[in-house]
Amino acid sequence: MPQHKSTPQLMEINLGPQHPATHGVLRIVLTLDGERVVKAVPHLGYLHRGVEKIVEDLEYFQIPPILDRMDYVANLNNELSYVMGVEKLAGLKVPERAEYIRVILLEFNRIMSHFAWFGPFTNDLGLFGTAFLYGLREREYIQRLFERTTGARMHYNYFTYGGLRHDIPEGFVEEARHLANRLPAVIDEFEYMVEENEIFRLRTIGIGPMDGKTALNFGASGPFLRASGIPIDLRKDEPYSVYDRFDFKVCSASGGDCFARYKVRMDEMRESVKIIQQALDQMPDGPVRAKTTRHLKLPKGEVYMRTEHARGEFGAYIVSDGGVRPYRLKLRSPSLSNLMASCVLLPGMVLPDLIATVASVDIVLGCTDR
Amino acid sequence: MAIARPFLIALALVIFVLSNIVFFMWAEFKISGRVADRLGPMETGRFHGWAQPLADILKFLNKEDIIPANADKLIFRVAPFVGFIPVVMVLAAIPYTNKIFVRDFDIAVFFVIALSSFTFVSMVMGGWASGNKYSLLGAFRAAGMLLSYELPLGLAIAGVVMLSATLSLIGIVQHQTVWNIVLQPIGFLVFMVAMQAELQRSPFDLAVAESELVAGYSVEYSGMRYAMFQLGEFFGLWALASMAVLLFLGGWHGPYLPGIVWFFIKFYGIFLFLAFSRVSVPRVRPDQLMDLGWKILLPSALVNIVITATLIVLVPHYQLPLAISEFAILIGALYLMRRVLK
Amino acid sequence: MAENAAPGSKNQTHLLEIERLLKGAHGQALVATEVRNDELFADISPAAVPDIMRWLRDDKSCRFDYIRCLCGVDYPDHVTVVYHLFATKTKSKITVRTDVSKNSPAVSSVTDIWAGADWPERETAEMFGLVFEGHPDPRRLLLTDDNDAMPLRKDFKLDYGDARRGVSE
Amino acid sequence: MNAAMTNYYYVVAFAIVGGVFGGLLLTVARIMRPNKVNKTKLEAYECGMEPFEGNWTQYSARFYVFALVFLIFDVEIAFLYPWGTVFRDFGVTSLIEMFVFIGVLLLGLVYAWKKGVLKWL
Repeated sequence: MPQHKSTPQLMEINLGPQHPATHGVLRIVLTLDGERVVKAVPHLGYLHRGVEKIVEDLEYFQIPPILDRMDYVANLNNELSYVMGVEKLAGLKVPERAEYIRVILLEFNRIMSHFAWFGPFTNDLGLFGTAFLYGLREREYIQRLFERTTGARMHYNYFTYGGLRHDIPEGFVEEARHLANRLPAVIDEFEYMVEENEIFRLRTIGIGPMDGKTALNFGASGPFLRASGIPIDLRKDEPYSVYDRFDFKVCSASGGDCFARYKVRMDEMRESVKIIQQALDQMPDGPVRAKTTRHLKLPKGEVYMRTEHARGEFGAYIVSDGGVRPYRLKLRSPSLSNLMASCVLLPGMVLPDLIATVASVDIVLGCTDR
Repeated sequence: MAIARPFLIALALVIFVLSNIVFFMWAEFKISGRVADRLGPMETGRFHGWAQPLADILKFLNKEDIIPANADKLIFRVAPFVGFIPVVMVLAAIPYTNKIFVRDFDIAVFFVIALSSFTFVSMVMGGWASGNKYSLLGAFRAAGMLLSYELPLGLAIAGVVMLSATLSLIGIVQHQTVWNIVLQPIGFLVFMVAMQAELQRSPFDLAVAESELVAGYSVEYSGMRYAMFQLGEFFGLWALASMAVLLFLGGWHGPYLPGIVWFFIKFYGIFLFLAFSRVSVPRVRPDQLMDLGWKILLPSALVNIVITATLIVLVPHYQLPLAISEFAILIGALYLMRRVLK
Repeated sequence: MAENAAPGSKNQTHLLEIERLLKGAHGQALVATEVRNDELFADISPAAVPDIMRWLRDDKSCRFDYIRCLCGVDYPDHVTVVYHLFATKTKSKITVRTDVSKNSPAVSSVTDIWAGADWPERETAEMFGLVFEGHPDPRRLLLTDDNDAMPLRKDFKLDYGDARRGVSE
Repeated sequence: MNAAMTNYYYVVAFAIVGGVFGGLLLTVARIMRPNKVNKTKLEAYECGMEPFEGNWTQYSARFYVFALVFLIFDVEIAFLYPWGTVFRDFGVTSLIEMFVFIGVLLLGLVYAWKKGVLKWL
């Protein structure tokens, strides 16, 4: 039978900004041939709030709450790069106890973020609601700990240069330990829920594969990069805070497809639990905040501080002119690079695979657009 | 009176089915809620949100009805009726016991299959007429599914027809001294899968595909017109779940309890299966769906027919050999498929 | 902290070696270099960007194969474009800075060297009014197409209305 | 009226009731619902953006092949049902005849499969 050769009429269609599967307000202009994607042009900026400009008018102590609003799923991870950069420029020494509390909260935050990824991902695959709410349920337990600790539900504003805003509340350690002990079983449950499912496997294995070299060239980072078989994890490679004192392994997977990305995140949560348990065991007593002034003046200079965010490398490039406000604060968002990398995968895919691939990248548009 | 009688029966039946549908909706809310580890509706009507479906219907009635400017207005208006009327017509052919039925059609099987596929036609019409690209993609998918799942559904039933040598649903049930699920496990499985596809239930809800096509063919439909599509789907569920009970599960046969009770026990068993499968599996991709339909279900249904026909003709007491060989093939095939998919 | 590697550490020696090689290969284009805190800083002239960048990626002692961050900083008389590079093998870091004059705000694009520079370059271009020559897709990234403002330049002032009343200077 | 005619009289009655019922729902909705359309509401939905031109496009050619294969098998089903009700009266002969019929169609399916036209996307 001769194949149809004449040029097909292509359909140009907006996917987003108001679409159930674009995780906020990503807009991709698709050119479709039937359901096959011929061209995919992402348009960003629908959540652009000018964070980098706003912070230039703020003093150093006022900035963390703005950063909380960037990646609204892993907020504390956003704050860290910035406060560590300020500490480095100012030469502040953070008390040990604060470092440990930071690590505990950061890892919990990472787990929360991965839970908040897992749910929507299965939702985008069409498992409507079920796993989504399981993810959110577990997130909620951790969220309560955060609320009790920081006093806020989303925009914690808990890290500050020199340590933490205030000490952890009564019973924090017990509750954190209880949560950490509970989590491995929960993660097993999640894996059991989806991994044994043939349709889930059919929809994820081999979908949207990215090889390590391309991912690296595109500046991808985090679980997205590690799923492509490149075990780069800043917690291990360039240890910051007290991460060099913990025993954990960098999770990576080969294949670089949606399933690998899922698997890496699941494994990573287990490692996070390990870190939390170790940190809880080693946590010393003492103050949680170094002596600093409110209107801190940083010496003239610049620093690029990067930390391993839940989504990848989160960088804060602070340029100081010696005043009380940053001269320039550039925020390197992991979502941006990962999204950029994933966008080269899209042409040639079919629509459902495109949705699965974009969902597997774990973008948060607040972080991408800033 | 004789002229008015069918109309009254039809009205009574529609209202009866509708009240059941209200219960379906509530049950689905609660089941999908409990499966997802939450309560589902709890407020409306005080007791476990029993009035939630009614509130939903009221909401549909109150919604503004918008027909997009560049829609094909006539087809846009007609499409919900094309989906709704045939499934109401199907009700005329479905018996509930050997005493409670509307009419005993001698080609009832044919009739039900033919009319229940109108759902797809309405989707294609509605999706195309909306003048929207998402609905158009949904319509493509609906058309593809219509083509691919009509065949396995029909062929799966052919085996049953061969066993009972009649096309009347009452005749088929009366013939089932042994339930057909025992004699026709392959046919039953194919029927159940094809049925889910016909009903647009997850994992085959591709024409709607919330996370991909927003709402598929029904993107532009709002208010009561949209609700009519939903009603049509629920009526279709009623028809096909009844068919599953009548063809494979022995209809009203069962010990101790009256036939009508047995019928509805089995019917709600099928409904529970559908409700649970909807919330426990992700959606398949269109090409996977087509592959399943053409490359697995269709050949299996043909194999089923060949085995059934051969054994009926060649073996005098064919029931036991038929059951054994069908189950053997089924288990072997499922094992092989699992091996391949792993 | 592990951050501040002692002078003379393995990494430090490696960076000094790179600094020496860089001076040898592109000495005329270098404005200043410095090794501080386990990181190499190099100020280069904008004309030399493509050459030096390609050299940094391809030279076998450097192999900076990962671009972490690309951004601009606005100064009164010029815009500095800052590249943060990283070598995944040796884990060494380099910060390359180049001052682009505001009169002819053009600098060569590095997207053909690191694909990861694509969107950051687009963002920097629109935020500072720069032109990245040779960029394959020089559309705006975050701003709307009709927005000609250069928001991250210092002469662009935010208008807060009453929102900032009472904030101490 | 004979039984078959009565049956179809019932079917028509059900169809009319279905139609009237649907119409009734829409009429009730028309009375209850607000009606404040404006230009933006009447636009086709495309994720909040103004739609690109051309809301109708061509069908894929593959679709046509699918439809052909479908048609053939649908005809087969139409033959199978009446055959299924009577085939035991004719014994092995009818069996072989039907197998030849199914076999030919199956060959067609295998041919289409091998040719790769059973690929949806």
